[in-house]
Amino acid sequence: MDLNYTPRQQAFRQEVRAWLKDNLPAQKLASYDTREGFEQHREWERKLFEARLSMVMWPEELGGRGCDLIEWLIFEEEYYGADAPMRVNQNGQLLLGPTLMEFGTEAQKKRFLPRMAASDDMWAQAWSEPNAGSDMAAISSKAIRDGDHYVINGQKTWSTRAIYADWAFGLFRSDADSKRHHGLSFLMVPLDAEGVTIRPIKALNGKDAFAEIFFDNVRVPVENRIGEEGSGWHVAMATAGFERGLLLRSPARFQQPVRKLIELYKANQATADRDPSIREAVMDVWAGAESYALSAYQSVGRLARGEKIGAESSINKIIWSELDLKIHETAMRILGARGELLSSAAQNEDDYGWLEGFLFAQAGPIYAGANEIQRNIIAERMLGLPKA
Amino acid sequence: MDLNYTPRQQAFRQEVRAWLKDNLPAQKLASYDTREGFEQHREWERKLFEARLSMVMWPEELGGRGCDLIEWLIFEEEYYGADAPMRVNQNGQLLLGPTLMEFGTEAQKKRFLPRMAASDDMWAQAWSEPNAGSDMAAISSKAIRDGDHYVINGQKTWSTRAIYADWAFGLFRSDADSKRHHGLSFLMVPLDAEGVTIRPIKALNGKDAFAEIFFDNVRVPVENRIGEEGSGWHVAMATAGFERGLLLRSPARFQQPVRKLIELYKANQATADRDPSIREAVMDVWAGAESYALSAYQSVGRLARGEKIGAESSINKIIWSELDLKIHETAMRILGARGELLSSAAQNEDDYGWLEGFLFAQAGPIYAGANEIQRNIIAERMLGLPKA
Amino acid sequence: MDFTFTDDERAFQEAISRFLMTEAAPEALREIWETDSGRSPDLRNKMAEQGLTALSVPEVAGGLGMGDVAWSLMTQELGYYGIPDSLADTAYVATSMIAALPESVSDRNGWLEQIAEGSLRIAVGHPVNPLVADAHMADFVLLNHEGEIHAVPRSLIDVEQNPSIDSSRRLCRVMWEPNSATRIADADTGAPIWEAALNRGALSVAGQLLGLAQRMLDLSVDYVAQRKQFGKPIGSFQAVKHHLADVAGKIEFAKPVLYRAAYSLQHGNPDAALHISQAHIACGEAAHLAARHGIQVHGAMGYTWEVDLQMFMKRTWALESSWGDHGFHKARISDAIFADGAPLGPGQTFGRS
Amino acid sequence: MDFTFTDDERAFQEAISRFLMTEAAPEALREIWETDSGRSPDLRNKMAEQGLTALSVPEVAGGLGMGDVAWSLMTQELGYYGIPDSLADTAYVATSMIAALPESVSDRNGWLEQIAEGSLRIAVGHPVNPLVADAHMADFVLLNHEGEIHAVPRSLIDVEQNPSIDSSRRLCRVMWEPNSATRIADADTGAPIWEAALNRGALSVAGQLLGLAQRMLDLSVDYVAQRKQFGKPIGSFQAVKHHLADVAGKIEFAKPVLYRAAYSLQHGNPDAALHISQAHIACGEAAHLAARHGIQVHGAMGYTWEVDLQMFMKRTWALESSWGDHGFHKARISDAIFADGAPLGPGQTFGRS
Repeated sequence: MDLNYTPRQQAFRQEVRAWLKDNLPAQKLASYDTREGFEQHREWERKLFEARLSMVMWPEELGGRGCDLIEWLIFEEEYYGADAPMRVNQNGQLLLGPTLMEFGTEAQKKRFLPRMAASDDMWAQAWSEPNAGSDMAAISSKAIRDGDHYVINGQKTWSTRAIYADWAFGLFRSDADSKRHHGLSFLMVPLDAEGVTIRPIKALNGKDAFAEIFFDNVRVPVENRIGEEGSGWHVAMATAGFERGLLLRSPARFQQPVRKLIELYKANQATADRDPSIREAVMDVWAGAESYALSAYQSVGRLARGEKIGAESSINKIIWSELDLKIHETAMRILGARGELLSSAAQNEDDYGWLEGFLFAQAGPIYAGANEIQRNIIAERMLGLPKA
Repeated sequence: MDLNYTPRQQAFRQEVRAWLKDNLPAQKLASYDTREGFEQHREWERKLFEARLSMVMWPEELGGRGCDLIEWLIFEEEYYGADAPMRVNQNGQLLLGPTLMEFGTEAQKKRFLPRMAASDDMWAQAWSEPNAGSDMAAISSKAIRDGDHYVINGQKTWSTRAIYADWAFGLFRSDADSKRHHGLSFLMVPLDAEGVTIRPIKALNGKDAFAEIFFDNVRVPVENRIGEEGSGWHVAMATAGFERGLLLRSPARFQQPVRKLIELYKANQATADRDPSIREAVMDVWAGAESYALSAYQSVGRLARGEKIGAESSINKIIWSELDLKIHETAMRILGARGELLSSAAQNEDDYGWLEGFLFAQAGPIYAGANEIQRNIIAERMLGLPKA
Repeated sequence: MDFTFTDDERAFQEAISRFLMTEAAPEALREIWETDSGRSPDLRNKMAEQGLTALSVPEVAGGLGMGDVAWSLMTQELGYYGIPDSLADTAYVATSMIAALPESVSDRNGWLEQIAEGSLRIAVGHPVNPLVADAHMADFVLLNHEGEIHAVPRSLIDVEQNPSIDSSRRLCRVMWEPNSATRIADADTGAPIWEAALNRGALSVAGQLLGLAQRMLDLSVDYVAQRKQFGKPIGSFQAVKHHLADVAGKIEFAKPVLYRAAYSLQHGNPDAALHISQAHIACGEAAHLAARHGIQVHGAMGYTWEVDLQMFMKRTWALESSWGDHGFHKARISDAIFADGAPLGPGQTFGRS
Repeated sequence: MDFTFTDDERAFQEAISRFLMTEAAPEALREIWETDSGRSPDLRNKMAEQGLTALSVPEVAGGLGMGDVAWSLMTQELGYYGIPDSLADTAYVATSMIAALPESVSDRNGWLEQIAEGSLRIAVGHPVNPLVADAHMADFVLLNHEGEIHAVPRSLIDVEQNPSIDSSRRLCRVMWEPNSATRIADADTGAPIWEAALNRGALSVAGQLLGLAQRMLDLSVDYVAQRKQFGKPIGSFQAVKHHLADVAGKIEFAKPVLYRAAYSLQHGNPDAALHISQAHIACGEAAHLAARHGIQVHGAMGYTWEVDLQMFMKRTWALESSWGDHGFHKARISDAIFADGAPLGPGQTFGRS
């Protein structure tokens, strides 16, 4: 055990910190759930890419720096510590990227990954269907082989920012008669293809954060398939479930709001302390964010030793989603009567966006596998309890 | 709505208060889970009976005063408010008593109820079996008719204080081929009968609080059966489930420890406030005990109006058991390092018995229908959600 | 001692509920909330016809002369159907303030009659609330200047609207100049009136939060009974059952707390402030849990604008800190229960015995 | 940056675990705990043979010279197998205190050698604990007199035993007269040593609590897998699964907190006190939940003396407030994180960057 950063790691931290200091947007970008904000974020991603900071873990030839996970954690710490913009293309970069790295052909990697790192292509995921939410294996959208193409028919939903995106990826049933996990194929679909209709879904915050995607005889060339035909489930699940979960929610993403929460608490301590649960909660989320960070460093070390990490990713999912909720609930309690005001309200005194974060935190325990499902997984796979 | 007590109710309160003031035991009785304490409590029950205060709601001819539920609540408030002894015979008086009132023959009532009120007979319940806990309908102990007797064979367990008791009552399978809720009969069994063996079960606190009862060809006359043969399940369940639940855990039983907890908190506030969750918890259990009391008065009023109260009894069970746990957990937190000391320890500073109460509170969410079962009942019977 | 409602009280509540079910359906509310004013004169008139605006008006002034206990049932209906602030603030809080004014206030009786017939909208600017709800279209606003009560006509105030996450809210910063013409009570007369207004506002919000909790529970029960995953209704999964059972428990045990608080206020119980703050917290916790577990069992659907749950969640999050936030009410509870000689322990539930 | 243990460290932990599994089985512990002393010289000797008593003794004195990080694994095993206080207090806390004494203390090296060979029992009377664990059979007790450290032989103290709910505990009130012969360090020398002893004691308890949590989880998993109700193992019910999944989550996330705290103490991190208090709370919460959910899923069986769960629950309830109760540790956390310039936010996890 050695908890000191190497000189190389320290130098990398300083470089990232300096670059962000010089390049951060002067003012806060608009929400990336709006067309305007989406493009602003794309610009920012290009800037990151040019500094080879958009995907630091990717190999140099794909636009990255070949960083290890420790360096990635350092990057995230500096990135979120500087309140840098949210990552608009992470569904592509963090969900699809690793899958392409592991299962993609050389041609596919060259074709898609650099443009993904540069956000020349923006990606939306197309997993869920109206009747396949927590029960992902219930997917019914079909992609039937027709020569060197697949013909896609069906509907996907909850596709984040799909109305602005260029491409979508997901699982489709390539064997019409197959059931559950079998007969699925992993396909990449250009969203400007003929037969694709995208209908926005208005989220809690009133923005078009999601979309439904309808496929009507959409023809997709076979080379857009990742992995073997019918092996889609394996391809989708195989790629480092744990690592992917961690990438999507790095500890810095929670340590920063906790810092802000402590500032908020100290600035309002006299009124906040009338409700003792507030101080208790502030202390508790501080501890929660710290242990989440410590757990991440520990896991990264175990991965570096070649250990496999399994059901712990379900624990991670529960921890960060409930932590995020508690951080924002506590902030709302401190804000009290002014907490309900939108950022557009003149009397709004919340310059950090606690309300937006509070709304977004409501989704945490639901998406990426509802926490009830995660608890089942922990009990059955980690503790070995019998299935119902 | 009229939240004033009538003059009669006020007078009753004053009478009970005065009687307790004059008659309370000089020092705390020994634990009724010991032979010595059990007999001390029997003496106390006799004294209550002589003042017609042991079963105030029972009709005068059975040794009571014919009080209504409001007067009973008043009695309980004065009783627990005076830190009077625990009621050693309540399994008979509160569980069996109402059943006899509703389903017993006149002969059975005359024979059993006055002696029960006087605690001349001490009663133990014999419901659970090794394989019939939460799943009560899995009862397998048999009581096979043989002329004017039943011959009982089988085993009961978790029978509270049975090693000291005179009688037990419970459900037995009188139809050997029956299944689940059918073919059960409700019988009363003298524990000195031939073929009865009682083996104590040592509880968490090291005392023989429970017992297993083994029946080896125990002959019980038919007149010891309550209700029809085979109707035992109906008899056991029918009697005012809600009222019975309330009788066993009157609000005063929690309002008194909350008062003591607030005293404990105030006496140790400087150290207690280092942990903000303590003050929060003290306020929360105050509110919890108050709402439990308010809910009881409301329910009693609804019963008086002839309304039926159903699944709310499951909510009550959850509320009081979790409230009791939180009250005692909070006290233990305040006591800190001295909390672990037994009352026999010279350095023990807890004169209220928080530790004993903390241990006992652990059982609350488990017995009388585990809280998980209660939540199922609320969801299925009150909210109408589908069975699994 | 009888802690129940009469059949008449229940019947009136049910009549109001049936009326609002048809007149204030979610689709209708969404339309109303999207208008500039966010209010519907038509709906307001219909509510007046139902007697809702006359509830607290003394009978001599053509009202029903009902008190806080009756309102503890009404406010639950207002919450359940998401009726905006203006009605309760006018017909309950402001009306009680005006009724408490000395007869010498010339407009007093006229105002009460207009309230009863539903032709008056009054907003209340109590210092506990940083902004004034529905001042934008009030006929006049009751405002506090160094403890005095001022009745200031809309024409004499400037209003800055501050949008809330709750689309039903119209929160205004009110700019005005106090003068003797607008003053209807001096500070001595005003003090108890402002205190009572605070308690009524808090009680009103508590009742609405409890109604919101019940609405979110009902919506959730309906959803989980029909939504299927893994081949069965998700309402058959134990985790979902327990989420909703816990909400039902919170609601059941908040109700009597609300009713005692209302009774204490109506009958001048010295512990009324304690009981009201307890009700505000208890009802707020029930609604907060109903929102959290409601969206959880709705899954992604609960996160959408389209599904009605969001309307009631957002109103819950807004009202939780209205007419006193948790800190305000917990401070009042602390002051009471940690005081020497506090009414603690068995037998104190309905007054010090 | 490598936040993992070496294979050697893990191997040693596993060896100790296998050893205790056979030597400290619950039946054996029950017998030992029922004796007057509550201790088994035989078991103590075997643990010494395993090197447990030599762990913290410097190599020059015949020890293994291991530090807090190694102990963070050992204490989990001591907790898992319910090993009484005497071992960790002697071999970890007291040993580190003695090793920190100036060479000028004549007995220092002799004591260290005796500890290493397992022939010495030392109890520590730190002011944070109202009573001294295992003073009744200690060869001597390290006691605090106005900051001085005194090494007081058993013969010079009177002991009043105070029974605990945890049958493994032997808590003593120690009565003694300080004198120059027993003083081994003055207040200036003693201050940092007492401070370090407090942190080691808290860390030792944290590790044991985490081990206790794991033991209670394992016992519960075994029980629910075999116990049947309604025709199937209760471990197949979602509510039971979620109870135990939550315990597993608490344990997983308390581990790295414990390890960082140990590393910080061993390497003189200025935030060590904060990290140790965080570990004490985190491990305590994991154990507390494991006890609560453990007894819940055990049902009535968990409430009995016969089932082993009770041994570990009671030790949990005892240790939770040992070497600083929640209030003590939360106060240290507050002081640190609410201070100006506190090490907050990303990048501070392993020292101020």
